[in-house]
Amino acid sequence: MQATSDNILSAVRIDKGFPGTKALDKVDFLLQRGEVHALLGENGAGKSTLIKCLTGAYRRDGGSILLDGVEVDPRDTFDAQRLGIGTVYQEVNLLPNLSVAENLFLGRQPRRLGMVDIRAMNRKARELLSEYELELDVTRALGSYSVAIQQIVAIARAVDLSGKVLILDEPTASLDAHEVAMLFCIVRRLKARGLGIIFITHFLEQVYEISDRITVLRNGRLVGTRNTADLNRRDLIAMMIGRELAAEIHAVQANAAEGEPRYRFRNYGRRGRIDPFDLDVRAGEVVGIAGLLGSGRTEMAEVLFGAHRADSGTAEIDGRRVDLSSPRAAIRQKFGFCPEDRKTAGIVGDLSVRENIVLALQARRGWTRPISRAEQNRLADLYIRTLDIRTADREKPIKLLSGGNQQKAILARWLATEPEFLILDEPTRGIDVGAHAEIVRLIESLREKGMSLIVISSELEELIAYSTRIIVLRDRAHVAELEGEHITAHQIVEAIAAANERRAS
Amino acid sequence: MIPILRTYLARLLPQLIALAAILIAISMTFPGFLNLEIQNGRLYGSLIDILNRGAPVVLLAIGMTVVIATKGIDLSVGAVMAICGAVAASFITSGHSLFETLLITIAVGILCGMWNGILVAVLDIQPIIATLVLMVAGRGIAQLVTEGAILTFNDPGLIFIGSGSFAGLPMPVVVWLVFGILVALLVRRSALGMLIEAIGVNRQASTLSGVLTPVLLIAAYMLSGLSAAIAGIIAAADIRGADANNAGLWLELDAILAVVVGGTSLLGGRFSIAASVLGAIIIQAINTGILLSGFPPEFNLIIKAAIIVFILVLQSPRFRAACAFLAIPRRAAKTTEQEAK
Amino acid sequence: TFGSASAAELVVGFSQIGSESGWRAAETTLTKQQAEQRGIDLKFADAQQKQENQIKAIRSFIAQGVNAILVAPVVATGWDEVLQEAKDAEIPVILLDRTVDASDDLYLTAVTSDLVHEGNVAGKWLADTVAGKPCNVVELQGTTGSSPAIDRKKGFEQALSGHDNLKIIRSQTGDFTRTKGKEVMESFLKAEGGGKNICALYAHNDDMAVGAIQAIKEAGLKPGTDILVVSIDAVPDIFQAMAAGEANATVELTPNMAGPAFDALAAYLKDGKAPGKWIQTESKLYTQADDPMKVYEEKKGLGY
Amino acid sequence: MKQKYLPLTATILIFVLSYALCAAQYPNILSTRVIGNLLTDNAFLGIAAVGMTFVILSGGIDLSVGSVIAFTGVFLAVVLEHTSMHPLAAFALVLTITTLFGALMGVIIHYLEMPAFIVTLAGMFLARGMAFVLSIDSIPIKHPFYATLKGLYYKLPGGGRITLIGGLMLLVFAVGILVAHRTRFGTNVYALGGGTATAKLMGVPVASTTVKIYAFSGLLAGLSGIVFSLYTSAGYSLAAVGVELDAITAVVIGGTLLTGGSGFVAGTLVGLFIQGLIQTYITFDGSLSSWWTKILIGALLFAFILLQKGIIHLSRDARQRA
Ligand SMILES: Nc1ncnc2c1ncn2[C@@H]1O[C@H](COP(=O)(O)OP(=O)(O)OP(=O)(O)O)[C@@H](O)[C@H]1O
Ligand SMILES: Nc1ncnc2c1ncn2[C@@H]1O[C@H](COP(=O)(O)OP(=O)(O)OP(=O)(O)O)[C@@H](O)[C@H]1O
Ligand SMILES: [Mg+2]
Ligand SMILES: [Mg+2]
Repeated sequence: MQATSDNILSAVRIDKGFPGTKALDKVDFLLQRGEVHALLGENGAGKSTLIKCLTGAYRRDGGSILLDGVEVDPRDTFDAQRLGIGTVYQEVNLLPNLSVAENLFLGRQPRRLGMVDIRAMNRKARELLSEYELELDVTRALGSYSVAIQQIVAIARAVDLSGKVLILDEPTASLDAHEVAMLFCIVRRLKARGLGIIFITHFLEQVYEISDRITVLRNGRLVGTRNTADLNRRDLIAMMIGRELAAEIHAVQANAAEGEPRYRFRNYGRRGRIDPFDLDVRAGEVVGIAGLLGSGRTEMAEVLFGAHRADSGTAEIDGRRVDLSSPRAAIRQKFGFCPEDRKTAGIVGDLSVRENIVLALQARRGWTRPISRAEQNRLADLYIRTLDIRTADREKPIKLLSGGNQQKAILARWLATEPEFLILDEPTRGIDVGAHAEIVRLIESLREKGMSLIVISSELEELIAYSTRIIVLRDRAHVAELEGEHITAHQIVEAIAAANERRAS
Repeated sequence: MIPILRTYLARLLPQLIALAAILIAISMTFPGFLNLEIQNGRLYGSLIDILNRGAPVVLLAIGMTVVIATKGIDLSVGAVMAICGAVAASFITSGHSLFETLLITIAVGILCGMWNGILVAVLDIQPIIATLVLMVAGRGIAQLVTEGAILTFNDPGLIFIGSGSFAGLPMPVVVWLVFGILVALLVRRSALGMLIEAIGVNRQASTLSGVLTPVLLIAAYMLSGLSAAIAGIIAAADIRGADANNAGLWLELDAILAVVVGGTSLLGGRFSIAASVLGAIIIQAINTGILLSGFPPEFNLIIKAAIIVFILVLQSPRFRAACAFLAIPRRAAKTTEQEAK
Repeated sequence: TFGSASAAELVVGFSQIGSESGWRAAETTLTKQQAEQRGIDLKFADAQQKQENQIKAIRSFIAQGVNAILVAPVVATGWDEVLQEAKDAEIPVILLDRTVDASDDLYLTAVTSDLVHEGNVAGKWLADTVAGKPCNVVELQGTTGSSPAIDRKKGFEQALSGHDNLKIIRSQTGDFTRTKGKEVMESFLKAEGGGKNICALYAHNDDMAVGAIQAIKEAGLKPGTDILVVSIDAVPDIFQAMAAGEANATVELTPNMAGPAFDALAAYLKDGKAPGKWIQTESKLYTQADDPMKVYEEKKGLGY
Repeated sequence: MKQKYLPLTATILIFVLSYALCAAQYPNILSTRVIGNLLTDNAFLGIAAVGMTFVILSGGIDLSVGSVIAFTGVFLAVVLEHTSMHPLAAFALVLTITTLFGALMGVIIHYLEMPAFIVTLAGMFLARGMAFVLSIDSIPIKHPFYATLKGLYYKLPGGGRITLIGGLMLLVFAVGILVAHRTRFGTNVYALGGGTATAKLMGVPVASTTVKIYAFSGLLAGLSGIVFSLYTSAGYSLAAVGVELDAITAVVIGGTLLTGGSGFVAGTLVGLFIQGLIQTYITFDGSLSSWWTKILIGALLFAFILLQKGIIHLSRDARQRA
């Protein structure tokens, strides 16, 4: 290990237990001045828990924390902020009802004569966000912006708060390449200023791009700390999952599906959400949806599923007109939908993993035909096993699971209904490399079984890997459709840019 | 079966302890309290009084539990009680048969619940305010039916529901026992319970999973209306008259209190009918205890407040966590889990 | 000031407490009837048991420019200011069924019964009836803090003082309702050896007495014989109970307060003759000897 | 116009419209007397409603206000009758008590993690119980200082008055608006309403904010009690029953969400006026029986909520189309 004098933050033998889980077991973690330190591990390895212990959001059971060589004990996150530790917690943790500016300056609003100087606050907020190339109405409620924007605001806030240490827990999960690049630019600047930065992510490319050192956790235990330069990807994955991964995403080009389209949407859309579009999907086909942030991908998925009723156009399955005006109607047509925002639209927090998995199936069967407890247990166990959901047992409230495992449980909820048309909005967000590969494999096997899928993802590599066709969105409208050998990252980026130019001219 | 029974008992333990503590406290100040005797073929004694007098709040609490589980609240139950009592009295006095009267009354109660449910589920009005409308107007409707007077009746059948007895138990007790068991079976043997909990925890996610949220919400309020109707019939039958002015007055607060004492969160989600029934019995035990104690009535409210605070403190997650620290480790684990909730 | 009202027509505002009991409903009905008989345009305002609503109502009567105001005050205190405003606007105010703690030049007159006196009459009857035998009395009070509860208790206790054979052994509030009357009586019976220690029940109103009578019957005792029952108000249902021998006596509080009030008002408006400051209504005692069924028939239609 | 001002605007619009309708039927409603009365008669309710707005904005509820008002009145009456304390000193004393009472409820709510609904329900029982214990009689307050205070008013042309308490209410609203929108505390209140867990992660001092909110509500309930005692010159333990529901109604009609985090103190003022208007209209009409009064109040309440929903819905649609 390095000389302690260089350590800006050191955590020694941190312990944290939850009922049924030992989330952290005597974990040491040393962060140096002016380094970007990646904290890696599978879903549920204890990364977020370690962060929360460091910042006082959880009381740790044991161990000590030194900041600048002085022992500190932040009692709450406010304390941590005062000590100069700025944090972006996993999942956007900002207040949707407050304005963007208030979120940025909560607890440290500029004041004049004892009163909050709103004008100054808004001005400063605009200045702060302009560094992130974000031109927003900062007086609007944060909740009215997309997850991505909220994520950037959260980052801006944390960066602004961090005098010594910046902690980013999966900040890039909902960002696209451009935003990530921007974030990294800022991170490098902070690093040059001598801050210590902890960076948690499941994107290994990003780890190699930005980090200096890597610490890996597994099952709540420290596996080791390495210099990034000395650790190759293969070994890193082995450290994380404790075995060799057979293959990461295999960039095998999926074959375009044959046959007549099963699902046919004509002039389908909803005013103010997504412009009318035409869409055909065949059985055994994965249609990927690409686009920049806010291009309307989520809206398109919601309209397809009936979460927002379409106000124009028709939908046909096998040549038969169908009604998709509500989620229930869509589910009746064997649709399934994993929403992007799992915290508010996905998980039912207080209910157990088992109940979350059987929820959609039960809803479809109706309340009079309850699924027997034995059957529920069987389904839950099946999916906990096949999707490798890490949970102490199936009765654990789902909100206590780590983020990635929650995502898998939602996926299980829909698989349990045996859908024929599955819409996945960012299914791999926040999922570790191992699970990521599994999900990609799963998507492929579902396709091979003849299911039709719509997959939205900001990760082009991944999208390219499993899509038989890709639709590019821009400003709530379809602007391009790529098929076969045209599916390349380059082509997608081109398509978006071309649309841009068209718009500009 | 046995583990299920054990989890059930574990869920009800705090309520059972609180109830036992109160009963012991009362019997210390009033020695004859625990006596039970058979008189005129029915059990007679203060304990039976508690079960009997608790009937309206128990019934209301049963419906209220389901509404609260959906993250709602129903302030109108007291007024609905008054309406239903008035309807029952006016139908029976105008010569309808007992069966018709009960049918109509229950239909009216369910209708009131449906109104609330539609306001909440379809018009998307906040439950407190949606049900406040009926709370205010409902008592007026009840008075309109009775014209402000106490509408008395002499139908022996209807009176039997209020003061008759069956198998040695007063009828009101029989009614709430049966109703409580039916509702508990209904929600737990079907998928209703889980779907309602899902709605209460996360309505959006439930809707997206295909749960028929509006219908279930309306059904929950209808159940609450039904409970209120039965409670209204019992309250009227008890005094052989419909007192539109006072029947069920402020009882909604007692019902909500019962649900909370029963450990169901006002934020919706997990619920237990049995625990709410116990909660209602606890509240009635407090009331009866105060009456038996012989304190001047000025002190009623203070005593009640003090006992309630005491029970709630005992139940509060923090306090239990602190206690569990001293207790066996396994229990400790349970409580911290609840703390995390 | 109202276009539609003829010049001769009197507009009178009436601020009623609410409709918390059958007696109150009867008072409202009678007031409306009396106004109609006299061709008075009665503006009725229900205060839902709240003094602030009564004050608001009086204020808006003043704003409307009525010719006179009737108030049945919910509580004795707190009327000076609003009565002063009425006086400034030269609108005569008549108090019904309760007086207020305000200087008496602020209102024209008060038509009330004497609440303390009512309790006294009930107490006297009981003292006379038991005639020196030892007797344990249980008391069902009205709503804690309400003035009838306070005064009827006071009057009753006054009548009992000096009679050492009479003792109030339990006293609880029954909130003026049948349900609570029954519930509290049940607990009294349990607490006093199944009712064997109780010789008489005094209830602050008839409704509680009716509830208590049921409780006594359900406990296997005979109300009216095993336990004497005396109460106040004289609502129709208590006469039925008296006819059946289940209640013994009641003190009448007449709901017709408006009749005398309108008479006094008419006289005052006609030739400016101010009536006395207090028009006391009779507190008549009814017992089983007064042909209760006949009284019941008379009272039945009055909207109790 | 901003999305967040929509409920407020809708409420104001409804109020103006219905005032115009009432005035068309009863021109006297336009008199300064009625307007002055609207202020004076609702002063105590308005002050309590400001506190309630803060509590509700933070996602809580305070059911104890009505009882605290009654307690304050009785306390003042008893103190002024039995001691020679100056009313101002008594005011200070009682405000301290009610503030501490509120703070205590806040402490229980936060530290014992109990729902506000229940804690304040117990507080409601307790405060009224204390009032009963102090005195069950209604006690007049005859102190000359009260007469002085009541003599302070500004006479409007046409016989109406802006009384001291009416003015005080407007002042409290002004302070409330400033605190809610112009202080860090105010933003913290909104933050709690947005989600306690998140607010905590963002470094909001949840404990002290919660305690302060309930203390503030207690303080204003006490102030409201003082106003009520000035209004009636008496203390009475049965006074102000159900005021908490009226206050909650004013807050919600004013466009604040009961779930917390969204709404305006100014909206509460309009909500209060709407309630006052309903009552004034009913007394002006004067032909309704007790029961029809209740039914009409319920129906009008419903109509207002519906109208508000309608306006918000329509303008949202219009925006989306635009
Ligand atoms: N409040 C809690 N109560 C009980 N268990 C918890 C709680 N929070 C986390 N856990 C458990 O602790 C373990 C570590 O979770 P943590 O959130 O730290 O994982 P993570 O490494 O951040 O995973 P991910 O990559 O999915 O975000 C998991 O098994 C999780 O289920
Ligand atoms: N840069 C931006 N500035 C202003 N508003 C934006 C911006 N980006 C997105 N939005 C808004 O956010 C809303 C959400 O868009 P939506 O969620 O459909 O996007 P998406 O393509 O699914 O992107 P993602 O899911 O990656 O956030 C859009 O309606 C848009 O108005
Ligand atoms: Mg995590
Ligand atoms: Mg999206």
